Amino acid sequence: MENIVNNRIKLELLSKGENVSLARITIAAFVSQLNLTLNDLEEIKVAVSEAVSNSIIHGYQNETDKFITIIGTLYTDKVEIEVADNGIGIPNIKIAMEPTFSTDPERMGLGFVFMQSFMDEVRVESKVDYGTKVILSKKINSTKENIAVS
Amino acid sequence: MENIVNNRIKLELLSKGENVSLARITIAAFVSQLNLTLNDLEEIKVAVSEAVSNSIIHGYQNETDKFITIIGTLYTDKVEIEVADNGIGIPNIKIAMEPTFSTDPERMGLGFVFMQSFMDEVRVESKVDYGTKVILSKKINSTKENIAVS
Amino acid sequence: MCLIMNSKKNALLIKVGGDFDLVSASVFREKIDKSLDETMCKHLLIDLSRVKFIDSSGLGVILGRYKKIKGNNGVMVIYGANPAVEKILGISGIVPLINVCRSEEEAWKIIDKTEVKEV
Amino acid sequence: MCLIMNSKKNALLIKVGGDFDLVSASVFREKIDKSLDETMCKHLLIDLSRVKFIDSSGLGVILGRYKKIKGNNGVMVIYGANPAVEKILGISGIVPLINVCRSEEEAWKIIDKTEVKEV
Ligand SMILES: Nc1ncnc2c1ncn2[C@@H]1O[C@H](COP(=O)(O)OP(=O)(O)O)[C@@H](O)[C@H]1O
Ligand SMILES: Nc1ncnc2c1ncn2[C@@H]1O[C@H](COP(=O)(O)OP(=O)(O)O)[C@@H](O)[C@H]1O
Repeated sequence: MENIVNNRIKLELLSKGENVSLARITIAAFVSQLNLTLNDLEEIKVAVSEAVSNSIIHGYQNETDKFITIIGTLYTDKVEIEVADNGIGIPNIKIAMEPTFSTDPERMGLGFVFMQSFMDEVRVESKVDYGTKVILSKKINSTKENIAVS
Repeated sequence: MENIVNNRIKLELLSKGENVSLARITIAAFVSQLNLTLNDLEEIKVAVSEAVSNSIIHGYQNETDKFITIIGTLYTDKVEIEVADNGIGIPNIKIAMEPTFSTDPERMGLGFVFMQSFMDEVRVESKVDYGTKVILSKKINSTKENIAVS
Repeated sequence: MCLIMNSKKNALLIKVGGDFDLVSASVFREKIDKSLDETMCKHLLIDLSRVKFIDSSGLGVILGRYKKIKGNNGVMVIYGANPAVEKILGISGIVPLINVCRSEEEAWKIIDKTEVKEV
Repeated sequence: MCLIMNSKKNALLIKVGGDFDLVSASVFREKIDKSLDETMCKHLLIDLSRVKFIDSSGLGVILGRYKKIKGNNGVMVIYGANPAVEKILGISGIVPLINVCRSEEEAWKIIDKTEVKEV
Protein backbone atom coordinates (compact mmCIF):
# COMPACT_ATOMS: atom_id res chain seq x y z
CA MET A 1 0.00 0.00 0.00
CA GLU A 2 1.37 3.35 -0.97
CA ASN A 3 1.58 6.07 1.60
CA ILE A 4 -0.47 9.10 0.62
CA VAL A 5 0.57 12.44 2.12
CA ASN A 6 -2.56 14.22 3.28
CA ASN A 7 -0.90 17.26 4.71
CA ARG A 8 2.52 18.59 5.57
CA ILE A 9 3.80 21.43 7.71
CA LYS A 10 7.25 22.85 8.27
CA LEU A 11 8.03 24.95 11.30
CA GLU A 12 11.27 26.75 12.02
CA LEU A 13 11.81 27.96 15.56
CA LEU A 14 14.52 29.74 17.49
CA SER A 15 16.10 27.56 20.18
CA LYS A 16 14.32 29.33 23.01
CA GLY A 17 12.63 27.54 25.86
CA GLU A 18 9.27 29.20 25.27
CA ASN A 19 9.19 27.71 21.78
CA VAL A 20 8.88 24.19 23.19
CA SER A 21 5.24 24.83 24.04
CA LEU A 22 4.75 26.61 20.72
CA ALA A 23 5.96 23.47 18.93
CA ARG A 24 3.62 21.33 21.01
CA ILE A 25 0.59 23.52 20.32
CA THR A 26 1.28 23.72 16.58
CA ILE A 27 1.85 19.99 16.18
CA ALA A 28 -1.20 19.22 18.31
CA ALA A 29 -3.35 21.47 16.08
CA PHE A 30 -1.81 19.85 13.00
CA VAL A 31 -2.32 16.20 13.99
CA SER A 32 -5.85 17.04 15.17
CA GLN A 33 -6.73 17.12 11.48
CA LEU A 34 -6.64 13.34 11.81
CA ASN A 35 -9.36 11.70 13.79
CA LEU A 36 -7.22 10.68 16.73
CA THR A 37 -7.95 9.99 20.37
CA LEU A 38 -7.18 12.46 23.14
CA ASN A 39 -4.74 9.89 24.46
CA ASP A 40 -2.83 9.77 21.14
CA LEU A 41 -2.77 13.56 21.11
CA GLU A 42 -1.31 13.80 24.62
CA GLU A 43 1.33 11.21 23.77
CA ILE A 44 2.40 13.03 20.61
CA LYS A 45 2.68 16.27 22.58
CA VAL A 46 5.03 14.68 25.11
CA ALA A 47 7.22 13.15 22.39
CA VAL A 48 7.51 16.47 20.52
CA SER A 49 8.23 18.29 23.75
CA GLU A 50 11.11 15.90 24.53
CA ALA A 51 12.67 16.11 21.07
CA VAL A 52 12.51 19.92 20.90
CA SER A 53 13.78 20.29 24.48
CA ASN A 54 16.72 18.01 23.61
CA SER A 55 17.66 20.16 20.62
CA ILE A 56 17.71 23.24 22.85
CA ILE A 57 19.45 21.81 25.90
CA HIS A 58 21.79 19.25 24.37
CA GLY A 59 22.07 20.10 20.67
CA TYR A 60 22.50 23.84 21.17
CA GLN A 61 23.69 23.77 24.79
CA ASN A 62 21.05 26.35 25.68
CA GLU A 63 22.15 28.90 23.12
CA THR A 64 18.97 30.72 22.12
CA ASP A 65 19.81 32.07 18.66
CA LYS A 66 19.91 28.77 16.74
CA PHE A 67 17.20 27.20 14.61
CA ILE A 68 15.19 24.05 15.07
CA THR A 69 13.22 22.64 12.15
CA ILE A 70 10.11 20.59 12.66
CA ILE A 71 8.39 18.84 9.77
CA GLY A 72 5.04 17.17 10.32
CA THR A 73 3.45 14.85 7.79
CA LEU A 74 0.01 13.31 7.92
CA TYR A 75 -0.47 10.03 6.10
CA THR A 76 -3.75 8.19 5.94
CA ASP A 77 -2.73 5.79 8.68
CA LYS A 78 0.13 7.48 10.48
CA VAL A 79 1.67 10.74 11.51
CA GLU A 80 5.38 11.47 11.25
CA ILE A 81 7.18 14.31 13.00
CA GLU A 82 10.79 15.17 12.32
CA VAL A 83 12.70 17.41 14.73
CA ALA A 84 16.12 18.56 13.52
CA ASP A 85 18.90 20.77 14.86
CA ASN A 86 22.38 21.73 13.65
CA GLY A 87 23.86 21.34 17.08
CA ILE A 88 26.68 19.31 18.64
CA GLY A 89 25.32 15.93 17.57
CA ILE A 90 25.34 12.61 19.41
CA PRO A 91 28.55 10.54 19.38
CA ASN A 92 26.85 7.24 20.27
CA ILE A 93 23.12 7.09 19.54
CA LYS A 94 22.64 3.63 21.04
CA ILE A 95 24.04 4.71 24.41
CA ALA A 96 22.21 8.06 24.30
CA MET A 97 18.89 6.26 23.91
CA GLU A 98 19.40 3.99 26.91
CA PRO A 99 17.02 4.72 29.79
CA THR A 100 18.48 7.05 32.42
CA PHE A 101 21.51 7.88 30.28
CA SER A 102 22.16 11.60 30.26
CA THR A 103 25.21 13.76 29.65
CA ASP A 104 23.61 16.38 31.89
CA PRO A 105 23.86 15.52 35.61
CA GLU A 106 20.75 17.64 36.28
CA ARG A 107 18.59 15.55 33.96
CA MET A 108 17.10 12.08 34.23
CA GLY A 109 17.74 10.55 30.83
CA LEU A 110 14.05 9.86 30.26
CA GLY A 111 13.49 11.88 27.08
CA PHE A 112 14.08 9.02 24.67
CA VAL A 113 12.20 6.67 27.00
CA PHE A 114 9.08 8.82 26.67
CA MET A 115 9.50 9.22 22.93
CA GLN A 116 9.74 5.45 22.55
CA SER A 117 6.88 4.71 24.95
CA PHE A 118 4.53 7.12 23.22
CA MET A 119 5.37 6.73 19.55
CA ASP A 120 5.42 3.58 17.43
CA GLU A 121 8.83 4.34 15.99
CA VAL A 122 11.70 6.65 16.95
CA ARG A 123 14.55 6.98 14.49
CA VAL A 124 17.62 9.08 15.27
CA GLU A 125 20.19 10.34 12.79
CA SER A 126 23.10 12.32 14.14
CA LYS A 127 26.61 13.42 13.29
CA VAL A 128 28.94 15.04 15.79
CA ASP A 129 29.29 18.79 15.11
CA TYR A 130 26.61 18.64 12.39
CA GLY A 131 23.42 18.03 14.27
CA THR A 132 20.66 15.63 15.11
CA LYS A 133 17.42 14.59 13.51
CA VAL A 134 14.77 12.65 15.42
CA ILE A 135 11.94 11.10 13.42
CA LEU A 136 8.90 10.21 15.47
CA SER A 137 6.09 8.22 13.95
CA LYS A 138 2.80 6.98 15.26
CA LYS A 139 0.17 4.78 13.62
CA ILE A 140 -3.31 6.16 13.72
CA ASN A 141 -6.12 3.66 13.60
CA SER A 142 -9.37 2.96 15.32
CA THR A 143 -8.13 -0.24 17.01
CA LYS A 144 -5.35 1.70 18.68
CA GLU A 145 -7.47 2.18 21.80
CA ASN A 146 -7.32 -1.56 22.45
CA ILE A 147 -3.57 -1.63 22.78
CA ALA A 148 -2.46 -1.25 26.37
CA VAL A 149 -0.01 1.56 26.96
CA SER A 150 3.19 1.12 28.98
CA MET B 1 15.11 53.23 19.26
CA GLU B 2 16.39 50.08 17.69
CA ASN B 3 14.00 47.23 17.16
CA ILE B 4 15.06 44.15 19.08
CA VAL B 5 13.83 40.80 17.78
CA ASN B 6 12.61 38.79 20.73
CA ASN B 7 11.45 35.75 18.84
CA ARG B 8 10.86 34.60 15.31
CA ILE B 9 8.95 31.73 13.75
CA LYS B 10 8.67 30.47 10.20
CA LEU B 11 5.81 28.28 9.15
CA GLU B 12 5.37 26.61 5.77
CA LEU B 13 1.94 25.26 4.98
CA LEU B 14 0.26 23.54 2.06
CA SER B 15 -2.44 25.66 0.44
CA LYS B 16 -5.27 23.62 1.96
CA GLY B 17 -8.30 25.17 3.59
CA GLU B 18 -7.80 23.34 6.87
CA ASN B 19 -4.41 25.00 7.24
CA VAL B 20 -6.03 28.42 7.66
CA SER B 21 -7.04 27.52 11.21
CA LEU B 22 -3.66 25.90 11.79
CA ALA B 23 -1.97 29.20 10.86
CA ARG B 24 -4.31 31.07 13.19
CA ILE B 25 -3.65 28.76 16.13
CA THR B 26 0.12 28.81 15.64
CA ILE B 27 0.34 32.58 15.30
CA ALA B 28 -1.99 33.04 18.26
CA ALA B 29 0.24 30.80 20.40
CA PHE B 30 3.29 32.67 19.14
CA VAL B 31 2.06 36.22 19.80
CA SER B 32 0.75 35.11 23.19
CA GLN B 33 4.38 35.16 24.29
CA LEU B 34 3.83 38.93 24.40
CA ASN B 35 1.61 40.30 27.08
CA LEU B 36 -1.27 41.29 24.83
CA THR B 37 -4.97 41.72 25.39
CA LEU B 38 -7.54 39.16 24.32
CA ASN B 39 -8.86 41.80 21.96
CA ASP B 40 -5.47 42.20 20.25
CA LEU B 41 -5.20 38.43 19.98
CA GLU B 42 -8.61 38.09 18.32
CA GLU B 43 -7.78 40.87 15.87
CA ILE B 44 -4.45 39.31 14.89
CA LYS B 45 -6.22 35.98 14.32
CA VAL B 46 -8.70 37.56 11.91
CA ALA B 47 -5.96 39.37 9.97
CA VAL B 48 -3.90 36.18 9.61
CA SER B 49 -6.98 34.24 8.59
CA GLU B 50 -7.73 36.74 5.82
CA ALA B 51 -4.18 36.81 4.45
CA VAL B 52 -3.81 33.01 4.42
CA SER B 53 -7.29 32.52 2.92
CA ASN B 54 -6.40 35.02 0.17
CA SER B 55 -3.23 33.09 -0.71
CA ILE B 56 -5.28 29.91 -1.06
CA ILE B 57 -8.32 31.28 -2.90
CA HIS B 58 -6.81 34.05 -5.01
CA GLY B 59 -3.07 33.42 -5.11
CA TYR B 60 -3.30 29.70 -5.79
CA GLN B 61 -6.85 29.65 -7.17
CA ASN B 62 -7.74 26.86 -4.71
CA GLU B 63 -4.99 24.52 -5.83
CA THR B 64 -4.06 22.57 -2.70
CA ASP B 65 -0.48 21.46 -3.40
CA LYS B 66 1.25 24.85 -3.22
CA PHE B 67 3.13 26.38 -0.31
CA ILE B 68 2.38 29.39 1.85
CA THR B 69 5.11 30.81 4.05
CA ILE B 70 4.31 32.66 7.25
CA ILE B 71 7.00 34.46 9.21
CA GLY B 72 6.18 35.89 12.61
CA THR B 73 8.48 38.25 14.46
CA LEU B 74 8.08 39.58 17.97
CA TYR B 75 9.66 42.92 18.74
CA THR B 76 9.55 44.59 22.12
CA ASP B 77 6.72 46.89 21.07
CA LYS B 78 5.18 45.27 18.02
CA VAL B 79 4.43 42.03 16.25
CA GLU B 80 4.94 41.55 12.54
CA ILE B 81 3.45 38.74 10.48
CA GLU B 82 4.37 38.12 6.88
CA VAL B 83 2.21 35.87 4.71
CA ALA B 84 3.65 34.99 1.30
CA ASP B 85 2.60 32.89 -1.66
CA ASN B 86 4.04 32.19 -5.11
CA GLY B 87 0.68 32.50 -6.78
CA ILE B 88 -0.83 34.59 -9.56
CA GLY B 89 -0.04 37.95 -7.95
CA ILE B 90 -2.06 41.16 -7.89
CA PRO B 91 -1.98 43.43 -10.98
CA ASN B 92 -3.16 46.56 -9.13
CA ILE B 93 -2.64 46.53 -5.38
CA LYS B 94 -4.37 49.85 -4.78
CA ILE B 95 -7.59 48.67 -6.42
CA ALA B 96 -7.36 45.24 -4.79
CA MET B 97 -7.26 46.85 -1.36
CA GLU B 98 -10.37 48.96 -1.91
CA PRO B 99 -13.32 47.95 0.26
CA THR B 100 -15.73 45.55 -1.47
CA PHE B 101 -13.38 45.04 -4.42
CA SER B 102 -13.12 41.36 -5.25
CA THR B 103 -12.22 39.42 -8.38
CA ASP B 104 -14.39 36.58 -7.07
CA PRO B 105 -18.14 37.25 -7.46
CA GLU B 106 -18.84 34.93 -4.54
CA ARG B 107 -16.75 37.02 -2.15
CA MET B 108 -17.30 40.36 -0.49
CA GLY B 109 -13.96 42.11 -0.82
CA LEU B 110 -13.64 42.61 2.92
CA GLY B 111 -10.38 40.73 3.53
CA PHE B 112 -8.12 43.77 3.24
CA VAL B 113 -10.68 45.88 5.12
CA PHE B 114 -10.40 43.56 8.12
CA MET B 115 -6.61 43.39 7.88
CA GLN B 116 -6.45 47.18 7.90
CA SER B 117 -9.03 47.61 10.64
CA PHE B 118 -7.30 45.16 12.94
CA MET B 119 -3.62 45.82 12.34
CA ASP B 120 -1.69 49.09 12.57
CA GLU B 121 -0.04 48.60 9.23
CA VAL B 122 -0.69 46.42 6.18
CA ARG B 123 1.94 46.40 3.46
CA VAL B 124 1.45 44.43 0.25
CA GLU B 125 4.13 43.47 -2.24
CA SER B 126 3.04 41.60 -5.34
CA LYS B 127 4.16 40.74 -8.83
CA VAL B 128 1.89 39.14 -11.40
CA ASP B 129 2.78 35.46 -11.93
CA TYR B 130 5.34 35.62 -9.11
CA GLY B 131 3.27 35.93 -6.00
CA THR B 132 2.15 38.11 -3.15
CA LYS B 133 3.51 39.03 0.24
CA VAL B 134 1.36 40.69 2.89
CA ILE B 135 3.11 42.19 5.90
CA LEU B 136 0.86 42.78 8.86
CA SER B 137 2.09 44.67 11.87
CA LYS B 138 0.54 45.66 15.12
CA LYS B 139 1.92 47.76 17.94
CA ILE B 140 1.71 46.18 21.32
CA ASN B 141 1.48 48.50 24.27
CA SER B 142 -0.44 48.90 27.45
CA THR B 143 -2.28 52.03 26.35
CA LYS B 144 -3.69 50.18 23.33
CA GLU B 145 -6.89 49.41 25.21
CA ASN B 146 -7.75 53.10 25.23
CA ILE B 147 -7.81 53.40 21.47
CA ALA B 148 -11.28 52.93 20.08
CA VAL B 149 -11.60 50.21 17.46
CA SER B 150 -13.46 50.62 14.17
CA MET C 1 -17.48 23.13 13.75
CA CYS C 2 -21.09 22.22 14.36
CA LEU C 3 -24.49 22.94 12.91
CA ILE C 4 -27.96 22.33 14.30
CA MET C 5 -31.06 22.89 12.21
CA ASN C 6 -34.69 23.18 13.12
CA SER C 7 -37.66 24.48 11.17
CA LYS C 8 -40.83 25.98 12.62
CA LYS C 9 -43.74 27.58 10.82
CA ASN C 10 -42.27 29.27 7.80
CA ALA C 11 -38.81 29.75 9.28
CA LEU C 12 -35.59 27.78 9.42
CA LEU C 13 -33.43 28.13 12.54
CA ILE C 14 -29.74 27.34 12.21
CA LYS C 15 -27.34 27.16 15.13
CA VAL C 16 -23.82 27.55 13.91
CA GLY C 17 -20.83 26.73 16.10
CA GLY C 18 -17.03 26.72 16.25
CA ASP C 19 -14.76 28.56 13.85
CA PHE C 20 -16.57 30.11 10.90
CA ASP C 21 -13.80 30.42 8.31
CA LEU C 22 -12.87 29.30 4.78
CA VAL C 23 -13.38 25.57 5.36
CA SER C 24 -16.51 25.70 7.47
CA ALA C 25 -18.00 28.45 5.28
CA SER C 26 -18.41 26.15 2.29
CA VAL C 27 -19.81 23.39 4.50
CA PHE C 28 -22.29 25.77 6.12
CA ARG C 29 -23.27 27.32 2.78
CA GLU C 30 -24.14 23.95 1.29
CA LYS C 31 -26.01 22.66 4.32
CA ILE C 32 -28.03 25.83 4.83
CA ASP C 33 -29.01 26.03 1.16
CA LYS C 34 -29.97 22.37 1.09
CA SER C 35 -32.17 22.80 4.15
CA LEU C 36 -33.77 25.95 2.79
CA ASP C 37 -34.64 24.06 -0.38
CA GLU C 38 -35.92 20.97 1.42
CA THR C 39 -38.01 22.75 4.05
CA MET C 40 -39.10 25.47 1.59
CA CYS C 41 -38.83 27.90 4.50
CA LYS C 42 -39.15 31.59 3.67
CA HIS C 43 -37.43 33.07 6.71
CA LEU C 44 -34.02 32.32 8.20
CA LEU C 45 -32.73 32.69 11.77
CA ILE C 46 -29.06 32.16 12.50
CA ASP C 47 -27.86 31.61 16.06
CA LEU C 48 -24.24 32.75 16.27
CA SER C 49 -23.86 32.28 20.03
CA ARG C 50 -21.63 29.22 19.61
CA VAL C 51 -19.39 30.89 17.00
CA LYS C 52 -15.95 31.50 18.47
CA PHE C 53 -14.32 32.97 15.40
CA ILE C 54 -15.51 34.52 12.17
CA ASP C 55 -13.69 36.11 9.25
CA SER C 56 -14.76 37.44 5.85
CA SER C 57 -15.33 33.93 4.48
CA GLY C 58 -17.83 33.22 7.25
CA LEU C 59 -19.45 36.60 6.80
CA GLY C 60 -19.80 35.92 3.09
CA VAL C 61 -22.06 32.95 3.85
CA ILE C 62 -24.28 35.11 6.02
CA LEU C 63 -24.51 37.86 3.41
CA GLY C 64 -25.12 35.33 0.63
CA ARG C 65 -27.99 33.74 2.56
CA TYR C 66 -29.40 37.22 3.22
CA LYS C 67 -29.52 37.92 -0.51
CA LYS C 68 -31.25 34.60 -1.13
CA ILE C 69 -33.87 35.13 1.58
CA LYS C 70 -34.42 38.74 0.53
CA GLY C 71 -34.89 37.68 -3.09
CA ASN C 72 -37.65 35.39 -1.86
CA ASN C 73 -39.28 38.21 0.18
CA GLY C 74 -38.33 36.51 3.43
CA VAL C 75 -36.83 37.93 6.61
CA MET C 76 -33.44 37.05 8.01
CA VAL C 77 -32.38 37.47 11.64
CA ILE C 78 -29.03 36.77 13.25
CA TYR C 79 -28.55 36.73 17.00
CA GLY C 80 -26.28 35.88 19.91
CA ALA C 81 -22.95 37.14 18.48
CA ASN C 82 -20.16 37.48 21.04
CA PRO C 83 -18.30 40.85 21.19
CA ALA C 84 -15.50 39.76 18.81
CA VAL C 85 -18.01 38.49 16.26
CA GLU C 86 -20.14 41.59 16.76
CA LYS C 87 -17.16 43.83 15.96
CA ILE C 88 -16.65 41.97 12.69
CA LEU C 89 -20.32 42.37 11.83
CA GLY C 90 -20.05 46.08 12.58
CA ILE C 91 -17.05 46.74 10.36
CA SER C 92 -18.54 44.70 7.53
CA GLY C 93 -21.51 47.02 7.12
CA ILE C 94 -23.86 44.04 7.24
CA VAL C 95 -25.77 45.29 10.30
CA PRO C 96 -28.09 47.83 8.65
CA LEU C 97 -29.19 45.16 6.16
CA ILE C 98 -29.84 42.21 8.41
CA ASN C 99 -31.90 42.10 11.59
CA VAL C 100 -29.44 41.64 14.44
CA CYS C 101 -30.64 40.91 17.96
CA ARG C 102 -29.50 39.30 21.20
CA SER C 103 -31.69 36.25 21.82
CA GLU C 104 -33.71 33.54 20.11
CA GLU C 105 -36.83 35.00 21.71
CA GLU C 106 -36.26 38.42 20.17
CA ALA C 107 -35.45 36.78 16.85
CA TRP C 108 -38.77 34.92 16.80
CA LYS C 109 -40.60 38.12 17.63
CA ILE C 110 -39.17 39.76 14.55
CA ILE C 111 -40.27 36.81 12.44
CA ASP C 112 -43.75 36.69 14.01
CA LYS C 113 -44.26 40.40 13.41
CA THR C 114 -43.54 39.93 9.71
CA GLU C 115 -45.84 36.93 9.40
CA VAL C 116 -48.69 38.86 11.02
CA LYS C 117 -48.18 41.80 8.71
CA GLU C 118 -48.37 39.48 5.73
CA VAL C 119 -51.66 37.97 6.94
CA MET D 1 1.87 28.47 34.54
CA CYS D 2 1.05 29.15 38.16
CA LEU D 3 2.36 28.27 41.58
CA ILE D 4 0.76 28.62 45.00
CA MET D 5 2.71 27.99 48.18
CA ASN D 6 1.64 27.45 51.72
CA SER D 7 3.50 26.09 54.71
CA LYS D 8 1.98 24.33 57.71
CA LYS D 9 3.72 22.65 60.63
CA ASN D 10 6.91 21.25 59.26
CA ALA D 11 5.64 20.88 55.68
CA LEU D 12 5.56 23.03 52.56
CA LEU D 13 2.58 22.60 50.23
CA ILE D 14 3.04 23.63 46.61
CA LYS D 15 0.23 23.79 44.08
CA VAL D 16 1.66 23.66 40.61
CA GLY D 17 -0.42 24.54 37.55
CA GLY D 18 -0.36 24.76 33.76
CA ASP D 19 2.25 23.16 31.54
CA PHE D 20 5.17 21.71 33.40
CA ASP D 21 7.94 21.70 30.80
CA LEU D 22 11.44 23.07 30.12
CA VAL D 23 10.62 26.74 30.79
CA SER D 24 8.35 26.32 33.79
CA ALA D 25 10.62 23.61 35.22
CA SER D 26 13.43 26.04 35.93
CA VAL D 27 11.00 28.60 37.36
CA PHE D 28 9.40 25.98 39.62
CA ARG D 29 12.77 24.57 40.69
CA GLU D 30 14.02 27.95 41.83
CA LYS D 31 10.83 28.98 43.58
CA ILE D 32 10.39 25.68 45.41
CA ASP D 33 14.02 25.62 46.56
CA LYS D 34 13.84 29.22 47.73
CA SER D 35 10.68 28.49 49.73
CA LEU D 36 12.14 25.32 51.23
CA ASP D 37 15.16 27.34 52.37
CA GLU D 38 13.12 30.24 53.70
CA THR D 39 10.49 28.20 55.55
CA MET D 40 13.04 25.57 56.59
CA CYS D 41 10.30 22.98 56.05
CA LYS D 42 11.33 19.35 56.22
CA HIS D 43 8.48 17.81 54.27
CA LEU D 44 7.12 18.65 50.84
CA LEU D 45 3.65 18.13 49.36
CA ILE D 46 3.08 18.84 45.67
CA ASP D 47 -0.45 19.26 44.32
CA LEU D 48 -0.41 18.31 40.63
CA SER D 49 -4.16 18.61 40.07
CA ARG D 50 -3.82 21.81 38.03
CA VAL D 51 -1.00 20.41 35.85
CA LYS D 52 -2.25 19.93 32.30
CA PHE D 53 0.98 18.73 30.77
CA ILE D 54 4.23 17.28 32.05
CA ASP D 55 7.34 15.97 30.32
CA SER D 56 10.75 14.78 31.50
CA SER D 57 11.88 18.34 32.32
CA GLY D 58 8.94 18.75 34.70
CA LEU D 59 9.50 15.30 36.16
CA GLY D 60 13.14 16.19 36.74
CA VAL D 61 12.11 18.96 39.11
CA ILE D 62 9.95 16.57 41.10
CA LEU D 63 12.71 13.95 41.32
CA GLY D 64 15.29 16.60 42.20
CA ARG D 65 13.12 17.91 45.05
CA TYR D 66 12.60 14.32 46.23
CA LYS D 67 16.36 13.83 46.52
CA LYS D 68 16.71 17.06 48.46
CA ILE D 69 13.89 16.23 50.90
CA LYS D 70 15.12 12.66 51.29
CA GLY D 71 18.65 13.90 52.03
CA ASN D 72 17.14 15.96 54.83
CA ASN D 73 15.21 12.95 56.17
CA GLY D 74 11.90 14.51 55.14
CA VAL D 75 8.89 12.99 53.41
CA MET D 76 7.62 13.98 50.01
CA VAL D 77 4.07 13.40 48.74
CA ILE D 78 2.59 14.20 45.34
CA TYR D 79 -1.13 14.05 44.68
CA GLY D 80 -3.94 14.87 42.29
CA ALA D 81 -2.27 13.90 39.00
CA ASN D 82 -4.65 13.58 36.04
CA PRO D 83 -4.52 10.32 33.99
CA ALA D 84 -2.07 11.70 31.40
CA VAL D 85 0.28 12.97 34.10
CA GLU D 86 -0.14 9.72 36.02
CA LYS D 87 0.93 7.72 32.98
CA ILE D 88 4.11 9.79 32.73
CA LEU D 89 4.80 9.22 36.43
CA GLY D 90 4.26 5.49 35.91
CA ILE D 91 6.68 5.14 33.00
CA SER D 92 9.30 7.25 34.76
CA GLY D 93 9.72 4.78 37.61
CA ILE D 94 9.29 7.60 40.10
CA VAL D 95 6.22 6.09 41.77
CA PRO D 96 7.89 3.50 44.04
CA LEU D 97 10.17 6.22 45.42
CA ILE D 98 7.70 9.02 46.12
CA ASN D 99 4.41 8.84 48.00
CA VAL D 100 1.67 9.27 45.43
CA CYS D 101 -1.94 9.73 46.47
CA ARG D 102 -5.21 11.22 45.24
CA SER D 103 -6.11 14.10 47.54
CA GLU D 104 -4.67 16.75 49.82
CA GLU D 105 -6.33 15.03 52.77
CA GLU D 106 -4.56 11.75 52.07
CA ALA D 107 -1.33 13.63 51.54
CA TRP D 108 -1.54 15.30 54.96
CA LYS D 109 -2.29 11.93 56.57
CA ILE D 110 0.96 10.57 55.20
CA ILE D 111 2.85 13.58 56.56
CA ASP D 112 1.09 13.38 59.96
CA LYS D 113 1.88 9.70 60.29
CA THR D 114 5.58 10.42 59.77
CA GLU D 115 5.58 13.29 62.25
CA VAL D 116 3.95 11.10 64.90
CA LYS D 117 6.46 8.33 64.34
CA GLU D 118 9.27 10.80 64.82
CA VAL D 119 7.81 12.08 68.08
N1 LIG E 1 19.37 16.86 19.90
C1 LIG E 1 20.42 16.36 20.60
N2 LIG E 1 21.67 16.83 20.38
C2 LIG E 1 22.72 16.35 21.08
N3 LIG E 1 22.61 15.39 22.02
C3 LIG E 1 21.40 14.88 22.28
C4 LIG E 1 20.24 15.33 21.59
N4 LIG E 1 19.17 14.65 22.05
C5 LIG E 1 19.65 13.80 22.98
N5 LIG E 1 20.98 13.92 23.13
C6 LIG E 1 21.86 13.14 24.04
O1 LIG E 1 21.15 12.00 24.49
C7 LIG E 1 21.08 11.97 25.91
C8 LIG E 1 19.81 11.32 26.38
O2 LIG E 1 18.70 12.09 26.01
P1 LIG E 1 17.31 11.93 26.77
O3 LIG E 1 16.94 10.49 26.83
O4 LIG E 1 16.34 12.85 26.15
O5 LIG E 1 17.62 12.38 28.27
P2 LIG E 1 17.97 13.80 28.92
O6 LIG E 1 17.41 14.89 28.06
O7 LIG E 1 17.31 13.74 30.24
O8 LIG E 1 19.46 13.88 29.00
C9 LIG E 1 21.24 13.42 26.32
O9 LIG E 1 21.72 13.55 27.65
C10 LIG E 1 22.24 13.93 25.28
O10 LIG E 1 23.56 13.58 25.63
N1 LIG F 1 -2.64 36.50 -2.20
C1 LIG F 1 -3.32 37.03 -3.25
N2 LIG F 1 -3.00 36.67 -4.52
C2 LIG F 1 -3.67 37.18 -5.58
N3 LIG F 1 -4.67 38.07 -5.48
C3 LIG F 1 -5.03 38.48 -4.24
C4 LIG F 1 -4.37 37.99 -3.09
N4 LIG F 1 -4.94 38.59 -2.00
C5 LIG F 1 -5.88 39.42 -2.48
N5 LIG F 1 -5.95 39.36 -3.83
C6 LIG F 1 -6.86 40.14 -4.70
O1 LIG F 1 -7.40 41.22 -3.94
C7 LIG F 1 -8.83 41.15 -3.97
C8 LIG F 1 -9.40 41.71 -2.69
O2 LIG F 1 -9.04 40.89 -1.59
P1 LIG F 1 -9.90 40.92 -0.26
O3 LIG F 1 -10.05 42.33 0.18
O4 LIG F 1 -9.27 39.99 0.71
O5 LIG F 1 -11.34 40.40 -0.65
P2 LIG F 1 -11.89 38.97 -1.12
O6 LIG F 1 -11.00 37.90 -0.59
O7 LIG F 1 -13.24 38.92 -0.55
O8 LIG F 1 -11.89 38.99 -2.63
C9 LIG F 1 -9.14 39.71 -4.24
O9 LIG F 1 -10.42 39.53 -4.79
C10 LIG F 1 -8.02 39.32 -5.20
O10 LIG F 1 -8.31 39.73 -6.51
